[in-house]
Amino acid sequence: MFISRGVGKSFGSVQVLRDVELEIEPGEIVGLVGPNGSGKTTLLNCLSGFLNPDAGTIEYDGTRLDRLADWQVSRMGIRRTFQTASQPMKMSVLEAMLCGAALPIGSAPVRGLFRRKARAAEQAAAVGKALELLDFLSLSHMTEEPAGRLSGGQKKLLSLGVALMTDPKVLLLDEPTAGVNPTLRLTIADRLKDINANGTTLLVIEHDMGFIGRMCERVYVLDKGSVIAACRPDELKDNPRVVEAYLGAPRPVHVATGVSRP
Amino acid sequence: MLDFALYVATIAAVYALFALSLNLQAGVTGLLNFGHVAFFGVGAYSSGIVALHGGHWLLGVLVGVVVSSLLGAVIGRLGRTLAADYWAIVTLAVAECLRLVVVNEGDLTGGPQGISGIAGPFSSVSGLAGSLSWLVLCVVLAALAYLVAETLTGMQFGRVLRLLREEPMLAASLGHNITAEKTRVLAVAAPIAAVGGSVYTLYISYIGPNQLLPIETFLVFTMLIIGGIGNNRGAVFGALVIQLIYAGSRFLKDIFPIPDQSASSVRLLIVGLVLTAFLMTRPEGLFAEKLRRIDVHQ
Amino acid sequence: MLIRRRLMKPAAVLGLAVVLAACGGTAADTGGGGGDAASGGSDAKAGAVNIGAVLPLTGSSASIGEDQRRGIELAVAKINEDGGVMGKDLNVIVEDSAGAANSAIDAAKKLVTVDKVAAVMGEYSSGVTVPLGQYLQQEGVIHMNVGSSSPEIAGIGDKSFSVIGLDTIASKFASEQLAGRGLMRAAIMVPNNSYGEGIVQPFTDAFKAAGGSVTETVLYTEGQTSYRAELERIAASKPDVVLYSAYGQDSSVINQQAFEGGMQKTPWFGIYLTMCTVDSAPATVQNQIGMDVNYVGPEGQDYQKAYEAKYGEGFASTFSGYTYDATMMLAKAIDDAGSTDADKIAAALKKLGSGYAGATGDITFDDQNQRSEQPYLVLKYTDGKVVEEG
Amino acid sequence: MGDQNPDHSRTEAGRVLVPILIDTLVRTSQLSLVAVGLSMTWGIVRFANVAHVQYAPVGAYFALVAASGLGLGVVAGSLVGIVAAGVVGVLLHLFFFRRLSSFSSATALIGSLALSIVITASIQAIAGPRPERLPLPSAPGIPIGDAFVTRAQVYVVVLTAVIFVALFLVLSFTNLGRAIRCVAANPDLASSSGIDVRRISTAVVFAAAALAATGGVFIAVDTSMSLEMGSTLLLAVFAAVTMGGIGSVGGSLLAAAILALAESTVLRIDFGAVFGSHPLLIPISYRPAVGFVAVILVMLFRPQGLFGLGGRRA
Repeated sequence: MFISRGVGKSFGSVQVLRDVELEIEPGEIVGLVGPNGSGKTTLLNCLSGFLNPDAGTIEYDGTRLDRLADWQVSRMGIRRTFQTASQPMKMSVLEAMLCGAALPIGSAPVRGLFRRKARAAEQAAAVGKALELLDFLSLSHMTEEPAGRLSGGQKKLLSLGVALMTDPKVLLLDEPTAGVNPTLRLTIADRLKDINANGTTLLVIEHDMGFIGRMCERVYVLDKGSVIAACRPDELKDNPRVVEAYLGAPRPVHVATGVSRP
Repeated sequence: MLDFALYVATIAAVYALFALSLNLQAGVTGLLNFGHVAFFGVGAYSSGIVALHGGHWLLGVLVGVVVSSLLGAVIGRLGRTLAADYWAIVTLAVAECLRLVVVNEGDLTGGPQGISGIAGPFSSVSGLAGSLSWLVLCVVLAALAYLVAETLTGMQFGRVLRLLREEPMLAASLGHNITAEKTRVLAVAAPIAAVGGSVYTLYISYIGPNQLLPIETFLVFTMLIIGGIGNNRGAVFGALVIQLIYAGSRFLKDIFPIPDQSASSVRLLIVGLVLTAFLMTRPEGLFAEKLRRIDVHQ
Repeated sequence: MLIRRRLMKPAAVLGLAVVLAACGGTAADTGGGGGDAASGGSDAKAGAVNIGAVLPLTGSSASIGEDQRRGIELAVAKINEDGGVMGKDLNVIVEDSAGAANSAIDAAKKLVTVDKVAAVMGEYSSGVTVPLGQYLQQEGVIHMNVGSSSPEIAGIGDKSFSVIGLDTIASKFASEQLAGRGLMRAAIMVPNNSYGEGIVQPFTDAFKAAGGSVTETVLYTEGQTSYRAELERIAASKPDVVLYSAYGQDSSVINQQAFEGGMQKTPWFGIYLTMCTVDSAPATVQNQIGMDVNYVGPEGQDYQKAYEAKYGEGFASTFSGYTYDATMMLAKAIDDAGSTDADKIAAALKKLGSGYAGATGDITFDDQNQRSEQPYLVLKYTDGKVVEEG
Repeated sequence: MGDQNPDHSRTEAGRVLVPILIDTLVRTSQLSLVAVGLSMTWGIVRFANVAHVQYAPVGAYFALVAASGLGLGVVAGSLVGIVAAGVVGVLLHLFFFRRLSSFSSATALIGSLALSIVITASIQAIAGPRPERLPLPSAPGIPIGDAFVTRAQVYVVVLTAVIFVALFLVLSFTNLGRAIRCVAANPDLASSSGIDVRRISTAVVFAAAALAATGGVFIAVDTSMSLEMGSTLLLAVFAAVTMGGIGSVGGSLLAAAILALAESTVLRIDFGAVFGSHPLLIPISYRPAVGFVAVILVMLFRPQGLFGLGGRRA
């Protein structure tokens, strides 16, 4: 249960979010849409602890998140991806995957140095899981490539895989398919459905309304920092505020085409 | 000549400790610690002060390890709010403050005179046997430090450090506490340099405040850059190469007819030019950082 | 091809370093440097007698180091003109310490183990001289202290000699001078290094014993662009006299700012007045008094003439005289001993060191091989020149 | 100390304040000129260019050569020296720093350090290790109360003020200034908006080196010049730049003033008087620590520097 109440955020004199109310039930796939600059990424940053809101509260399962640091939120099982999925240049895909795992012995410098065997066992388990996930994401052939050299779409897949290493309860995805070729986009959508089927709650920022319509049960629409609609995807085209918000926006076409299922 | 070669090799091994320690911070984690000299200063002065009061040399090494680790943690903590280049200047300021305390609190540190006549483990062994014992000790320590650094870099701890060097946001999103990791790597890397400082002090049986000048930090950075930053093997070779260049350049005036009054500035000039030329042509160093393979069939 | 190129560059750098290091080997095999300017311009003969020197030729004390080197250069020229040592040429290999103990030891290691020198002179700063001397003592090589005056040097060991009077002597002389002039309230201004530190305590003790009092002690950090705060503190203590010692950039800045601040109305007493004033604008140090090494004896005057003839200027500092004397004494001792064996040289030096007529006055060693007495001159700076007072 | 009559305490205050003011102004003018150039070029080369402080001795020694060697006199000689240092700056930028800045910041920094060594060693090889003075007559200072100020110091402070006003006007009100600020803030963006980044960068680099050289000449005018001039400035200048916020001209100036004020004030505070005991002053040998403690404090409470624009990368 993910709840935000009255969340507001300003940068200097610019109010980016105002009074955002949001509720996500466990197991849902929720879309977050809105024109460019409407505050979607800022909201996601607030939900994931990368920004602390100026006003309002964010709760997850009864725990306040709005004053926690990014890493604390992540350790609660709420993981996010980024709009630009940068990956390290000097790490292989497999190593990057391991970064997402929790390896308590390997992470402790002194303990890890002395308990070689326990460390190796722990890592072997994680490697097994990483290979499975890479297979699931169709990245098996890239295991030894430098993660930073992958194509944009592959990086998006990889960042999904990295986030999945700890079986998160909630995934906050910032445009998981932007800039990805159509074939790969379908793969990503399918994988996200599978992930959700395994019990992970998803919040997805997307521009592609087709994607939203196919994936989400509910969608929130942000405009100028406020939630202007919360409804089923197919209700969007009938909502005058949404249509108005998108008029003159770069891609109003998506509203029209997006609602109908392909 | 053999003696001199042994000496150069011993010093190179000691500098390898400094370089490995800095590599964990600057190379692996991307923390430009301009105050690195403070760590080996702590080790050196711990050994010096303990020796001054008649303590066993091992005690001095131990004190240095503990104090430097604490200092490292404190400096790492400072990195919580600071961007990289600002943090670098703060570390420099901390190291300089430490040096000024060393210069001015003569009752404790010997002041500008430093502490001399420090007895080390092989003080009673003279001649070639003594030189060899020192070389073996320092090489063993350097090898040990290399193993530790290599293990730390390869395991999850180091992997996270490398990730937060390259993609700090990604690291945070995966639940890694950047401040804590920075603090930990400094607390772990500092003792390696402190041991180096202790051994160096015991070896040349002297420590003075001039060994804590910022230029010493830059010398170690130079070793890393030449060797290949981010690569532990590079750190070791960088230490060796720089030591060879500095020591070797002393022979320039013996071969070439350089007038005596300009020999030293010419030597410095050549050292500077060699470094510059090297950096311009091979910026990634002798050994570039490589991808780490993970054995999947274990 | 790519792989080869990748390997070539590190190999090339390593190779360069090894070549640099290995060149030392060839130089040592052929018996030391050819064409060394310190060998007096003449090519060193095979089997020349090598001695070494470790001086601060770069870094913040470089101007002193250069002057020390000049003393050696003059001495070597004179010795080789007069027939050399044991029938061979004397060759002094000068290494740079950069003013730091660790590179001084680097340098000394090279001199001792590669060049196999019979003795090493050095350094300027006590913080460097002490570890240098200890290393040489441990290696059984003669050490000649040519520039440091910290009392700690006396304890280095039986292979270590000082041709410069330690601070205890200089300070005692200074305190007598001040007390004798009725200047009973003195402020001290010296650099915050081992040299300065070596002056403060002995002087304060001696001056108190003579009935004087120290109003303020300022240990200044070298290399600053302004010393006004330091000078103000001195002025605020209202001394009868300012006892100071400074060199190079620092001396020039301190004197200028004291002059600008009207502080030169109070008498200034310079320890090694020549060194304190040489880099300063003449007007700023007019009428300063001070003490300096005695160059008045016949040896001293000859040396002064030789120096002026060679470098076209007066003494840049006091310190060239000490390296000159040290080189002359070492050459004579080696000649007397007829050997480069350290014990024999030490014995010869001890014998030589009883009233040896040096350029810096008569040199006599005490039982710790330290120069026990040193005749000082009392000088006054007048119209761009240092002249003997009274 | 004890109770003092008002008149006495006024002169007492004057006795302390006037020298503090003079000291601060002179030191500020020397530090800020070097610091501003470093701050301006930081955005262009994108690394901490350690060699920047070496333009100070380069400028001063060129000025000496021109003034004494070529007999141009101090004023013309200084101008020649400053321009020459600017040219050296541009050449180094074209041949070294531009390439260095494409490396990682650590590599670039070490590269600039190596060049710094080359510069110092070159000056020593040519000019020798002794400190030098510009051919200026020494004159006693003009008394102001108990303090003294020299004509050279007055010139230095006034000229610095003029330079800063001119710099401010150029940066704020001319197209060139706007282009410079644009390039310094974000060269890529500047290039895409039609600014000739190369030309502007070269101009900025020349100006920065010339400013640092001016600082060096001013130090030489006030006191004297030496090989170590650059290295002794290094830490203070870097402290000023970081304190002011990298890239901020006004910030560097203000931070330099704060550092100068701290250095000259703290040592004159009589902590004994504060606690009503014997005079108790901080030992003067701790003077260099004042600036560092100031930097650490500023960084603790204002991590982006006084005028920084939030979190910055190396």
